[in-house]
Amino acid sequence: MTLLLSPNTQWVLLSTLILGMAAGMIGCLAYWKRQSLMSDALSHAALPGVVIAFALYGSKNLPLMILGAAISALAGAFFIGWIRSSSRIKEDTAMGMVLSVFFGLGIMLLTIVNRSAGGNQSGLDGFIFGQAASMVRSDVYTMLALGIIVMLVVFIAFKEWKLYLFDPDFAKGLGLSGRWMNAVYTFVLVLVIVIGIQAVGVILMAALLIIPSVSARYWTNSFKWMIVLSAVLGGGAGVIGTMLSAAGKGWPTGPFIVAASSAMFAVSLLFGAEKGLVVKAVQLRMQKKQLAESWTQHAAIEEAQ
Amino acid sequence: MAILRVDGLNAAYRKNRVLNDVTFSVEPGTLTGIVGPNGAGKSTLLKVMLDLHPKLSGDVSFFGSPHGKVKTRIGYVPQRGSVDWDFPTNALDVVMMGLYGQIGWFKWPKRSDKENALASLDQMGMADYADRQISQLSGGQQQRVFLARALVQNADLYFMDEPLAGVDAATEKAIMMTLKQLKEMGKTVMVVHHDLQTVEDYFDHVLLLNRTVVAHGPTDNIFTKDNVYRAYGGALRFMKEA
Amino acid sequence: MGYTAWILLTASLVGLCCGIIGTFLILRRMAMMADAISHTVLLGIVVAFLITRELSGIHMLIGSIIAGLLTAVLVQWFHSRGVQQDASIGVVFTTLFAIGVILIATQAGNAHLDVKHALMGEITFVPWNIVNVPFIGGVPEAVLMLVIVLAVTLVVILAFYKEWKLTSFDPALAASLGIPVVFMHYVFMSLVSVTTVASFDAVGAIMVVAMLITPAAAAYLWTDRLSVMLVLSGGFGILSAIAGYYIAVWLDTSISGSMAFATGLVFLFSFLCSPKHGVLAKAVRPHARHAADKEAA
Amino acid sequence: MLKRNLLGMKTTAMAGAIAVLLLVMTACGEGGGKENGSGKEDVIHIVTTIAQIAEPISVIGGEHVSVQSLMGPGVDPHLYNATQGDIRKLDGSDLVLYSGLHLEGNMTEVFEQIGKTRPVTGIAEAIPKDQLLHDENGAVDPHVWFDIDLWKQALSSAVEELKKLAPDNAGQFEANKNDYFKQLDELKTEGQTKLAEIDKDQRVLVTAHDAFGYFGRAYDVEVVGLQGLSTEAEIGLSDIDETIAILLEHKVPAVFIESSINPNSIKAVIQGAESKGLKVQLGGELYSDAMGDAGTPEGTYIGMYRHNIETIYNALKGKGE
Repeated sequence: MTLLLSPNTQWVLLSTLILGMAAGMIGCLAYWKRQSLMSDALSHAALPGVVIAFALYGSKNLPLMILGAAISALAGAFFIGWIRSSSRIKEDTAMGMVLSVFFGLGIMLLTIVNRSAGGNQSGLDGFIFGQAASMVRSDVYTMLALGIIVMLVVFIAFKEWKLYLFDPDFAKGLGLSGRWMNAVYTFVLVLVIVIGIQAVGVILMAALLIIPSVSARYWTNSFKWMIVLSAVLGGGAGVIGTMLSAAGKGWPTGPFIVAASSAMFAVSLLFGAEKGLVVKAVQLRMQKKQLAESWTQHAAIEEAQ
Repeated sequence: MAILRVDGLNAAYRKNRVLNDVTFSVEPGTLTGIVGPNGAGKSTLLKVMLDLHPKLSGDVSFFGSPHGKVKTRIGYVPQRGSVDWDFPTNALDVVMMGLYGQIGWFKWPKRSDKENALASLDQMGMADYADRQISQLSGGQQQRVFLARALVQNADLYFMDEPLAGVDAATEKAIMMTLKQLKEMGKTVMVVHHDLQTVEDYFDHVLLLNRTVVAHGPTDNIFTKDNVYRAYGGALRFMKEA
Repeated sequence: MGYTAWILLTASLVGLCCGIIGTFLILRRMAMMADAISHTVLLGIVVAFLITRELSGIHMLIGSIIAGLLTAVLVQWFHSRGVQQDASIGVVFTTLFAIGVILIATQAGNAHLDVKHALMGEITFVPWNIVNVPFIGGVPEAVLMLVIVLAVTLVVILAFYKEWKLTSFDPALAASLGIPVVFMHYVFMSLVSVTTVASFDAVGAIMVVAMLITPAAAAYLWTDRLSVMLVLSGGFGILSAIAGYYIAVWLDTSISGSMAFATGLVFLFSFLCSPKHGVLAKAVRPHARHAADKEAA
Repeated sequence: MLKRNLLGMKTTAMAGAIAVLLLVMTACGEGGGKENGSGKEDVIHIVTTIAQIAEPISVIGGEHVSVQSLMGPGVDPHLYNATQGDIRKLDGSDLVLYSGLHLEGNMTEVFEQIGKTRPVTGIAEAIPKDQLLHDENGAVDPHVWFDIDLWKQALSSAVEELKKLAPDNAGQFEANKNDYFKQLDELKTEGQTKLAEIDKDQRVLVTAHDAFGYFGRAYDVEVVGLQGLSTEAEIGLSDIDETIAILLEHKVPAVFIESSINPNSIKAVIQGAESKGLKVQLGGELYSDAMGDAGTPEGTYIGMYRHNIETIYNALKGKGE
């Protein structure tokens, strides 16, 4: 299978493995803060930043536009947090609003920029979003750095995260400043999202942040194991998806990684030790069987007396 | 003739078996406290009887027929906390919701329904908070509104899941007064209760439950020290002499 | 009816339809469902294209509605199996979108197939495609569709108003009262699907999410009564649609983009200055509010 | 002391919403109709969609026409967002020319509608179907302007429209057209000679977006598009590996990026080839759907075309080490 060892496949394999693990880990925090869809919201909120960066600079310069995207996404995250904390608007409503209003602003700016002179401003709304298959050696290093940052943030303050996610008020009581924890969480999440979407695109990034953590939830009740498992599932999906895409003719890499993680989710949903449906059905049947047996013993004893 | 009959009821919750072989029957016009340690299956018993949770085996009959047929004659006050308190509705609206089952499809609440709702709110001493948004009410007041919502159904048989949990003293007295009035009107009430000290003053019958019926009957003769010990498995240090 | 009038009417209809449905959408914590549908529509279009091999509007419309319903069914199925609401939405829409992209890459050859073309209408073109209605004569197709959707929505919401309120507020009690909670959920999701897809044709995918969620959220900050919230949300929908149009004319930019932005402005205004729940209101007289609570307890 | 009963309140509220809607409909019945173009009497106001039509026609039409294109120089026709200003332009025009073959996607209904009050033609529709590039399931590649002969046919159908509108200038239009076509022919031969210098084996044009089908056919160049036509599609690893295999096999010295597509996929091909021992440069930026800035040489059709030829020629001429 020489195809497998082609340099591109190796780069994509390594990058998606590490990105999958990092997204899996931060995905768990997002899962418990009910912000799994944050990545989709922020990737839309990034558009105004991209258009403004392009308008200021005059032509397409990828790093600058990604910086614009990051600033715009952070502004989006700030608004979501502010709206949610100081009004009774719920999390998902705040995300839906920021997503669509920022994107609308982006389209407005894009149409204005389109009309002004200056060349090649076409395709701005899709320009910064990458594709998994087009990752190169430098991407492996960026993903490595990202993975290390996420691992550090999660494991250094592991107990604090667990407490903060489970019971923020009690955590505040212990002197753990919710504001600071939230700031670190939001920053790391936005970092992972922005680096992720420019490397693998919006949909794959959303999938990597959501599906591994949800699947892990089916195997364990312990927060620690959920993070470890989610990282393994995320990385695994990256590897399997990449292999599949390299094997087939014209099979797109990003969507195949999503398909791989969805397959893992289906397996977890059915057979997950903790809450898997089949497992629960088996438990139910076993209990009914035990019940039947105890009835027969009960009847036998009565007859004997 | 028993108003409620439970025979050989078994149910499981996730992995562990919570109710095994629960059998008891309840006479009309009684005020029964369902008492037992944590995890004894008190709430699950209520949910299973009302078809809100699947049962493994056994059957339950209300007024001699299954739950589905007599829904309107049964009132249910679930445990507080499962509701989004920011929902745009005021106290009167919440109480009106108790009638939705009876008002039926397509029809809108009539003036008489509103008056009934106001009356039961008044019974719980909450009449002048009728148009107050529910998040602006205290825990005790919210509980009174939920109780009023059950009363307005004018059911014959009431199930209440820890109505006195986390309420202030005034609310506790008001709720118990209402339960006593219901009893005098010949209604039957079953209440999941956790405070052993008040069992004797509040309830005329007691169902001691620890995954199975430990004891059931009038409070005076079954609410004895050894029954409670058997139900709580010796977890109690001291207890008022029977 | 002048050209501009048709555009304003279409925009207002989108505002009104989405405002009403949006109210229950945010109260039932399903706001991101609209975003999910705007993504899964791609799968509906790709499948419709693969079946019919051409890019005409009707097939795409049917394909998208089916895709919307499929999304709703799957999300509800996962949700009832214990997966959290937003996680189940995330799982479903990423998977369906990925399948859509895989189909495009492998089956659709180099057909010029992209979502923006096949379905995304542009409100500036709405007055151009006219369809004749028996009595009234020439009416833009989008307006006709939106009026039908509005009529259906109003009938369904008003007929079962109290059931919608109860199932959104306390599903457990609704179930114990014998109201078919799951069935009503599916009915609601089909309404969301149809409204979303009908509005796609006029204002595009992402703008629909804005029209669905933001007016309702703004209304949520002004009132504690559901009926008032419904009316306010519809009103804010129309207000932002019209304001959006005039912003677009003033800056000569995309109308749908400005409409989405206008809803943002309406929300920001409500968020800051609504007397009941606005940020300023809370800052100005916090004591008064707490005092009221103390006396009430 | 209760407010009016719940039911009454709700119906009046609903009626309020309907009233607002009616108010909207009546208040703004602004007159539509055609604002007639200002300026000299006999000048024909033409609006086109893409610049590849606008610029040649303004050269051929000379001072008898004033041409505006809806999509500015850098705008990608696939993702075009119309505005009110555009509609006014279309409304005020005497003639609308668009490319057709589904390039402008959802604007086809608009053109039918405007076509009722003035001539509107899709100039590429005039090209005989058999000369067009189809893929296996019948989808047509709309980028016809990369084949000069086909584009000449399209432009002449546009010039016929011009003659109908201004019969007395017909002779001059014909003359200008022939001069312009002469330049096009020179451009074509220049391209053929230049690209012929590159030996057949190395004449492989690798771009991200598959828009150069006609160019490849015209100059016998093998065209490899990574992503195919649809902007929603995603590339797979197998696409990249295959492209690298072709590069290695033909020792192709350079690959090209386009203005409107994210360059990462092409960079991945370059780095992949490099680690397999083939030094591939980035041959520069080609214009695919959009042309250069107005006023620059690349802003004209001939300039843009020549830029593409030069870029490809210079990049592919050098031997790949």
